[in-house]
Amino acid sequence: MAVAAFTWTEFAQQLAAGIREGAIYAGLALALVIIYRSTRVINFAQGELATFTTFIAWSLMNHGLSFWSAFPIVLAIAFTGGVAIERILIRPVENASVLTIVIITLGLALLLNGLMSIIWGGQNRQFHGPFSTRTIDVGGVPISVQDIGIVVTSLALVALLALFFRYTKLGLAMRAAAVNPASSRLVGVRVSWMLALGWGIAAVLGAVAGMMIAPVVFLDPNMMQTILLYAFAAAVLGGLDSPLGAVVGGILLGVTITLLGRYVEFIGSTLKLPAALLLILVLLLVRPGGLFGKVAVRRV
Amino acid sequence: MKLKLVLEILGFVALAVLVAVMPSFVSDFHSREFAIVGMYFIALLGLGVLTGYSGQISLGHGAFMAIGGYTTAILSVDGISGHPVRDIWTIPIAGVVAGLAGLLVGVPALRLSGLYLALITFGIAVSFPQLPKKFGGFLGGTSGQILNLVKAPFGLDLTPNDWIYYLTWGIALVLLAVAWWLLRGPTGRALQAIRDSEVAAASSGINLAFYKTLAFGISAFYAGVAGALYAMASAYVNPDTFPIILSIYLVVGLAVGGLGSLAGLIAGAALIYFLQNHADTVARWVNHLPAVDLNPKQPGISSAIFGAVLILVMLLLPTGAGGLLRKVFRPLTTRLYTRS
Amino acid sequence: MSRSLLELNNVEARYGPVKALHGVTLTVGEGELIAVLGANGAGKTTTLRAVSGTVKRDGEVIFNGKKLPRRPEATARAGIAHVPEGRGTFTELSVWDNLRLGAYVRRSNVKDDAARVFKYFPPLEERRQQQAGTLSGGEQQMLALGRAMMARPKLLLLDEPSLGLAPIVVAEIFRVLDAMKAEEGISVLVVEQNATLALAHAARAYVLEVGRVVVKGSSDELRANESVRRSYLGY
Amino acid sequence: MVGVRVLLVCLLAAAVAAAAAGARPNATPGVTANEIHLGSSVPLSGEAAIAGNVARGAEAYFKYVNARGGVNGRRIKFTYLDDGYDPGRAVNNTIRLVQQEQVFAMFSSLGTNNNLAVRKLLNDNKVPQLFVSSGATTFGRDYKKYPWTIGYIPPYSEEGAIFGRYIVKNIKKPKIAILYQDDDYGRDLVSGLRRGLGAKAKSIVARVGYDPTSSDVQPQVTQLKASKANVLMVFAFGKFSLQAFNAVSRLNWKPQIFVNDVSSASALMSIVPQKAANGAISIVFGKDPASSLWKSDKGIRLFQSILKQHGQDITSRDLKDGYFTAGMATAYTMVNTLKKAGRNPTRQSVMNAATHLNEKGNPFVLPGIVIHTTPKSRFPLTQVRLQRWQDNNWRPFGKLISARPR
Repeated sequence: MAVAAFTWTEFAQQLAAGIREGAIYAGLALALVIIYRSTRVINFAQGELATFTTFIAWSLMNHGLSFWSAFPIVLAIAFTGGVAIERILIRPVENASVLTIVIITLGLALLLNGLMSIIWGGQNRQFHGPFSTRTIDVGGVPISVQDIGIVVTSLALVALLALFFRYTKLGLAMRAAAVNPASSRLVGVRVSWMLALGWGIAAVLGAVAGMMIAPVVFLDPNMMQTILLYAFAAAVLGGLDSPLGAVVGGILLGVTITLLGRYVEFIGSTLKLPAALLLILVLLLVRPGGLFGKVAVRRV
Repeated sequence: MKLKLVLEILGFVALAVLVAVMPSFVSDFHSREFAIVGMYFIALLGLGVLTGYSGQISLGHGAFMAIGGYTTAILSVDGISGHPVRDIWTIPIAGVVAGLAGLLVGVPALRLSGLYLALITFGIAVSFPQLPKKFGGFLGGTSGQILNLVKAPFGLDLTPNDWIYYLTWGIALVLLAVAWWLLRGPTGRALQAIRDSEVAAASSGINLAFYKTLAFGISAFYAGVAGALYAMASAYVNPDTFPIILSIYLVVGLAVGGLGSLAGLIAGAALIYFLQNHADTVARWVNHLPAVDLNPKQPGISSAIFGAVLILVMLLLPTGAGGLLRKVFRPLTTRLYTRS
Repeated sequence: MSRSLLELNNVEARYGPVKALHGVTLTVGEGELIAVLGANGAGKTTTLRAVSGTVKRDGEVIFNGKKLPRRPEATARAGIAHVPEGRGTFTELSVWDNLRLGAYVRRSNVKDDAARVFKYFPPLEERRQQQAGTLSGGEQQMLALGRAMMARPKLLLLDEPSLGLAPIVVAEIFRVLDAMKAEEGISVLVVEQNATLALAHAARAYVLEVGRVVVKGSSDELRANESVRRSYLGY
Repeated sequence: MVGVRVLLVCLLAAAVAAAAAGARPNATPGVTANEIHLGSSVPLSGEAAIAGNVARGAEAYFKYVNARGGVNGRRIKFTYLDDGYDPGRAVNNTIRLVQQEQVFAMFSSLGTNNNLAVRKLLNDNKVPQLFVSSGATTFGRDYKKYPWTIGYIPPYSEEGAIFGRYIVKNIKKPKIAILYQDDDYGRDLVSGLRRGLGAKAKSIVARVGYDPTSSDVQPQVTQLKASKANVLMVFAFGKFSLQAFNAVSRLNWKPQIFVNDVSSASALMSIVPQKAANGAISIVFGKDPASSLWKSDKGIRLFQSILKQHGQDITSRDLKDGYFTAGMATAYTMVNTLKKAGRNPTRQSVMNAATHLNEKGNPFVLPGIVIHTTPKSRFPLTQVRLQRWQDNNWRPFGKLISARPR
């Protein structure tokens, strides 16, 4: 079958699509990393949490609110929800095995998915995001304002988070609680609240990612499921405990698989996931802690 | 320790007797349901060896089941150079093929630890269903392969459901005995030493690479056998027969069954089957509560119930059914040991 | 003896089923440096942990006239800084972040407090941005003390400050301890293996054996005590 | 290992004893003096949960019929189970329905693969597999091998062919780009299109598949746009077709779009960027409850009143959900089939009725459509019209066209 030949315009557009795709992975991967750093747990409910909060935004906007007036409300709800989940579901099993906590997050994912179907139905919904759907001309290549907005938002979020962790007392306490809970208690940090705070921030990050991507892929209860898989991959790629790694990993992954899927005919759309896996596996064999992660030194 | 051994053997015999007489007390269809529980039990035994005893978490065992299932499908439909293989003989082959795949995965797994390994194996579970789509000519594509319906061989007068039941549980009991025998011997001690501390295990002369890879291989063999049986019982395989969520359900079954407890895994297997196929029944139970009126047919209700049950089970029994069993029986056994 | 700042009345502590303290009673007065001596496993470290609430304890701990709650965060907020065994530095974080964490419970200008710490430990200032894990053992001990000072505590709990350090470094650390006590009025409860050193700086000391106080008294009295001399001072 | 061998012998002995006990009844299963039991397996959870509304629509219609005296004095009992779109569970459900619930026939189970998975099983046991919810051609075509199976909706390949013939007739110098779901469903549509184009099949300039595990089809649409095509075929499913319209708009592309029936519900079309959607062409055979076109139509009014009265947990959004209407249309045909199957229906007689249908005036499909089958032509619904999307509405145009495979 004749497949369109290579053109630079298309390449630029594919690249833009890849970066935008990657920015979304990055957003969710960042949320995963925040929770992993503090609790050493992978949160399987991260995607459904993001979708759930996006549905709340949709409902608010359906009741006449503008995006920007709904936005802070949704973030507040997401934050409270994240903290509440940690307090109610994770806290009681804090000392149980990682497996137990992972299963609870899985249960939460199923529960939220079911609730979304019950409350909002399985239909696809249109979600009016903050960005115009116009395209602008960037050096002869039409690029959508939405795509640019998504990438800029993601990067801004990362920068904001970095500033928070670097320069605020709370951010410092969260980092301390993650790396050394025992000593943190001795200097007066309420460690278990820091973990809850981590869940809250992760939920906020997820909510933002959800509200950014929903205008592109349309909103339904399963919106984030595939994206979550890629976010896992992005987080592993970057190193599970590195926020910077999550972002770099996300964008790298988005670009790589978009370009591989387009230009390597054998991979196409079907083998994108396996190709991503293989890439990561190879990387992990070389660097067992991911691109930016710390490797616990084990001499065996 | 003699007493513990006697208790375990008695438990095994009781289980075997229960398995043998069960079909006389339940309907033909229920035999099939118990058979499928048995298949999950076999896969969980394998996962138990890996996670419970060597400490490596795998979120990809659905893929090994799929390899077993596809092996059985290909051998019993296309056969070897045009000669279809009778379905029951494909079972050990399916186990071996899956086991080899497990060894293959076990090698890179040596370099990965904890959640990295979990996520990479999850990646395998996610990726595997894509392969039949890509290599449709050999593996049947999305429309999959249709197998022959199971029938009792050797002129046995059994319904297909009873036959698959006895076949599954016969194999399950043998594999349970094998796992038990393996784990109480030097292999089990080596694996547990590795789980508890790799450094300590290595310094006491245990070959880490050998035992960890071996655990992956054994574990995948079990999953492959389970997948082969599942393919036979479904008489159909396609990429959705072994969905991504299956791998997750298996880990759920393991956690519910309790790490490091082989018998508790039956409870885990039953839960996997029950919640997948009988969420409507659970909804009816829940409706007995005041002010609750769930319609099990409403989309979403079954997922919500499944999720809620999982959370509750893990909150109430963070160590799983096996942990509960141990908690209940420890006072008893401790007393017995101290007296003897 | 001055007004007592810390009182332990018949304190017991346990790790799971194992009891580590069998009713320890001791007091630390305001501005005092008190030493706890004893062999390995005598319960010295556990005594400090019982105060800061990092181990399960029974019995009464009075701090500054009030009952002390058994939560490490609350102890820190009440004005007790615990430098635990192994120093408890945040090895992944920078020196500066370690100091900021020290001041976590206070609403104060971190810079002024830090300047005070740098006055006592000049090497830390040069290494502000360095990751704490890359410091030498002596510098890490300084950082641990500096971090504790950042909280402007009333009481400092210090676990084996001399462990693994060269004698010259140890001497320096005790010199700073004396200075801090004099200039800031901090009380110190220090656990030490090196009894000679500890007694040289402490006003009073307690000797623990298997979770009980067996001897107590002023440093001079203890130096004179026959059994203490034989067991802990080695002459 | 001696113990194991002894154990196996014991097991087998017990097995033989157990098997001797059961015997099977002779009367037609699932039919009693006052009841006919039908079963179905549909997704009510997971990705495809929304499609399970087909069964809920059918259920409401059966209840409506029961309230009016049922079929020949028997009420229809309809049991449908959730398979999460997993064929393994569809097999479990089907066996449970046939063996445990003793249903008379399977009715309108959803999904190509899920029906393929149980076709052999049902045919071997001579259980009718009626009006499957799938447009795969095989369910109507392969009746010689599977006499107990019959489809319902127009085959996907014929839909593709209709588009192809339309393009040949109406579009000068077409350069066709195809976005298709990379599975049998998408490939059926593509092969039909090529057949319909005939000699003009050369005018296909690009064809890109997407995998249903994709998160967004923008890369594929970008690639198609680069082919400089002026016609875009969207052979997608659900959200992917929405994303395709979205991507077309974002890329400032203006091809003539054709979108397949499954992705063309008004509820979907009205939420995509209209600058891309306007002028899109599709086919239609069922009435779309979300379209203002049928707002005062008798059939849709009946649909809504039945759903409100007899449906369970129905929300306002369900009243505009085309899956419910589709389920009701199929249930309408099912009831007619049962009526034709005689006073005391047997599995044979119901199969006979299903292959001799000549049903006019199904209120839930387009006016004029005749549901017609013969033993050698097992495609019940094979008349469609073309429709064009304009001003937020589908406008059917032209006459009814045959979608019957030749």
